[in-house]
Amino acid sequence: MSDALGLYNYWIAIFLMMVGFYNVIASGNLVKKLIGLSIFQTSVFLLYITMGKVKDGTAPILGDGYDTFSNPLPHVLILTAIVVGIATTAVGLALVIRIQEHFGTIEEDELIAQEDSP
Amino acid sequence: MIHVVDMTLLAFLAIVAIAVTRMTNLFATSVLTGVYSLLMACIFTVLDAVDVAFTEAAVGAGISTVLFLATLSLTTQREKPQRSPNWKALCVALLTGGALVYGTFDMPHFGDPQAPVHQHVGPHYIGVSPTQIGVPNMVTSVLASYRGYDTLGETAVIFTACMAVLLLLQHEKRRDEQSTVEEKPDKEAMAHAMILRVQSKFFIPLILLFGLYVQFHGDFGPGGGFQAGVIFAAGIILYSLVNGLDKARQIIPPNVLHGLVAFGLLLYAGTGLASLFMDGNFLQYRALAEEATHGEHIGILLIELGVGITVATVMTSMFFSFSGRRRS
Amino acid sequence: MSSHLPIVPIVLPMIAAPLCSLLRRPALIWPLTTGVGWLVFAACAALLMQVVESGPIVYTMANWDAPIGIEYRIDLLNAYILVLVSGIAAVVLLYAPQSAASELPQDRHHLFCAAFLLCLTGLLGITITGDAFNVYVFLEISSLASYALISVSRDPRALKAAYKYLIMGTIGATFILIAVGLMYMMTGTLNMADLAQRVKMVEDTRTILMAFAFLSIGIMLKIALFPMHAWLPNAYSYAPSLVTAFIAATSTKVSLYVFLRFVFTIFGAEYAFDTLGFNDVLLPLALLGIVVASAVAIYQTDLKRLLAYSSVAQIGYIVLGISMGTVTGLTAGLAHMFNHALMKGALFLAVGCIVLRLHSSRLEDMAGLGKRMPITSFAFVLGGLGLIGVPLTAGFISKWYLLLGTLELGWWPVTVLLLISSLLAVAYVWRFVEVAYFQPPPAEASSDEAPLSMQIPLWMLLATTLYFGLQTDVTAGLAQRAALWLLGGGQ
Amino acid sequence: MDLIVYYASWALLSCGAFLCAVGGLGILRLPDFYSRQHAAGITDTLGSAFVLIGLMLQSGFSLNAAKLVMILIFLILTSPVATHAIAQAARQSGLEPKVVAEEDEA
Repeated sequence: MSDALGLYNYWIAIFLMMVGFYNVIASGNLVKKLIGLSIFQTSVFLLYITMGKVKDGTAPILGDGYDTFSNPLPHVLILTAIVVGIATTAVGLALVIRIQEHFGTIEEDELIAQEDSP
Repeated sequence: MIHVVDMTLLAFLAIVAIAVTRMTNLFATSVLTGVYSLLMACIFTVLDAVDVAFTEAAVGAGISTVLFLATLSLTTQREKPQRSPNWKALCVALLTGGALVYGTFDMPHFGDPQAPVHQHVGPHYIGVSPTQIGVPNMVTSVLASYRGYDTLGETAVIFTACMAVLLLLQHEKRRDEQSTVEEKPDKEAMAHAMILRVQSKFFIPLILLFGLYVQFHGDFGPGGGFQAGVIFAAGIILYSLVNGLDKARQIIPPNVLHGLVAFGLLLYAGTGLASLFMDGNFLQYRALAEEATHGEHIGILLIELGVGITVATVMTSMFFSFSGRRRS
Repeated sequence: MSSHLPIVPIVLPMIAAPLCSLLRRPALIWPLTTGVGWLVFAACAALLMQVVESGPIVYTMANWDAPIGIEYRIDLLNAYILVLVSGIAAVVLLYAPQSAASELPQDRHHLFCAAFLLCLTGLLGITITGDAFNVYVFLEISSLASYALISVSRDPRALKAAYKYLIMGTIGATFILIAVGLMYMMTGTLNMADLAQRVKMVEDTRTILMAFAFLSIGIMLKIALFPMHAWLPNAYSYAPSLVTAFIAATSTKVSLYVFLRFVFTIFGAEYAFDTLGFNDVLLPLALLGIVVASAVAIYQTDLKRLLAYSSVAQIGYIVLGISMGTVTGLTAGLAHMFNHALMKGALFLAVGCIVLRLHSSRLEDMAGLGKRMPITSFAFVLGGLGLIGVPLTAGFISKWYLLLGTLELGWWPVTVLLLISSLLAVAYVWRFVEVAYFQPPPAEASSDEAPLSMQIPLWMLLATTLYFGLQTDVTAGLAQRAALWLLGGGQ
Repeated sequence: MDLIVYYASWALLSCGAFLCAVGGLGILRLPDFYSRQHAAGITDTLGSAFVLIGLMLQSGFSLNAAKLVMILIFLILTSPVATHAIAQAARQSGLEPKVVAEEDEA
């Protein structure tokens, strides 16, 4: 039971990751895949931020009356990761636009069908 | 209390994530992804990661939603419905998730102050950074100084993304440009939307002002180059949504924009190199001035500026590239 | 200033990239890019010499000591990979202007150069750093740049290939991110040397086990180890030739380096191989990869795709060497990383020359190529002999060590399989020989060699492979020292 | 005095929460796009205004209160315009409001 209270945050983070991951693999639509990817990544951020939290801590900004701070390092790592995430998403979307322009569709099965037919 | 808030928000997240999976309307899913990011930002706030929350809200709910919607307007708004869940993918996801859950059982518990994370390295940042760097916001200290090299890498990532997007979307633009200007300058510009225009006139300066505040206040509170850059970009994007892309391009010509994109990264790397010439290691801002903390201040100011400029211009130029592309 | 040498290979291209995007004029940017490439190569070579002479180099960023800040930690293994990557980049850049002029749209050369330099920055940055999270950041720089480089091709199918690579690469990178997070959670540090000590204390936890699993899967995706290679063939076949040559020679090698670094330095060979029995996973994957991919390569109708499948097979050889867990095996793996990079680089450069003249990489268009482009065809055959592992080529050396390794362990079936796979390699190289030398050229074809500026880099790489086929001190010797180092814990 | 402020703020917060809930229900239950917008408007303006004023009472006379006032001003200025813009976009893309059947015939 104490496990459940101490770990539920991780479990939900993992659940969310897997929902995103499922979307990446299962979806046939190229935009939807990227949406899944961005959910997957965002959920990994939650894993990191959760581990940085200290009980009764506060945001790691020096201020009067606070002496317990959460760990700033995971925050810094995730700031970096968020930027990496948006960069990947942007490049992916740019590719999707070009694919649409050239092949007229962004559904994976139709793209494969095109490859086979001519 | 924190557990209740946390759990409620997490439940919302789970619901949104499932809704995203089930919906086939891509427009709605994109917006829901924005909602997801916003909820995530709320959780980050609850978990004390205010800087991260700020960035997630600005990037995840703001810019990335804009980019998704811009893409959808060029492609399609509906996903082909799938008949049944993809069992293979479901198995893979369940397996991966199961493995991770298995891995959690030896993890330190949520909020445990005895966790290794809070015992090694971490306490140093909390204990020493305010005096060593002289900046109250420890996230800024770690971001800009202790792990400044990571942040340089991150700026390079953003720059790379900009190069990639331009490589993909910029070409042929010159030919298109004239034709689009003649064809439909008004339709997209929402020029008829008087109320919007009047209000945006009032708001855009405020947004830019807020961006500056976030940029320079990052040492003392949540904020810094990234957040400021994104906010600045949001202001410009709002302008171009209301007044049309061409007007926005007149105000910030692509040449200037691309120059600034490069300038930001150069400023960051240049600050790093400057400390070499002052007998320090790369990125050792302490060497920039007589007094160590003074040097840190100068260094952090400069590199945050570099980050801010790069992020703002990259986001803007990405938006221009995305929306400058018309469906053929 | 010489003490700041370690940052040169990273910072120089990182600064040159924005300059390239500003300069815009091809007449300016190509010399700049090439110059930067060679300077970086010189710096890496100097670093390698320094490491060989006086042991590992540590450079702390901003002078913050290791676990607090980020440090570079250059030992024999890094330095070896640094020289490999920067050397290939330098040679490919000599070749690039001509090839790019014919395969890329004129108005995007400056962006292309910037992306190329960033890709180089990323690859070198991954290799040189001593910080686990920093690996992720630079991994993304190099990956994003390579998606862009692949997609600029004139062939629109490159877009699909790049998209697929983006999805699989990002999944891989995110898995690595999860693994780094789990390791950080259990140890409280991100510095590799520090991690190596602290992981030992918690290595029996399930969390570390999962960190290891996610890390391996994430990196395997990036390496394109057999069942996870789906992104590779299309990406290599549709990308512009010089991009293929560069990425095929370097990108998977750097991922392999990350794999070695994490498995041997951080987790330790003992944990990975003895406690977990990780080699029982690697060995079958490597063998399957070698056989299946070689067999698939034989049936390809496109020369680039043929070479791409051959790459998957060669990665199998390298992983096979690693999975032995012995000094000989590891030496073979490391030497093959080096040799394969040179050979594949040369082969793809040769294909680039062919594509320049024929505007096609399909085998059926290459009838009588031996007469039309005798020098290039000969170069291709020489490279192909290296792939097969014919004596006097570099490929022979690494295959020899592989065989020795299997014999040492008494893995007879594997030895036999290796010999069979060499026959398969003969078969796919023969595909080219047959078309080029035994079919008459089409009537209207004229003989037309590729320009000298492309021939010279091609022959530079080929000459190196031949040189290292005779002179084994540098490759195998260094590889052996690095292997001993890794198995000894690599502190 | 403190107690009064405390209870007042809680009353305002609960009111705001209730209105937000009603707005959410409305978005789910109302028949067409334009009427749903109407429901969303409740959440946007009155609901959030109540919540913000409640929070202001909680925070007392401080910098935080000033920030909350600013948020309120921005909300009041932006959300009607956003609603207007969305409605107009819907109208322009050809979405007709649902009208009752008898009016339809007339």
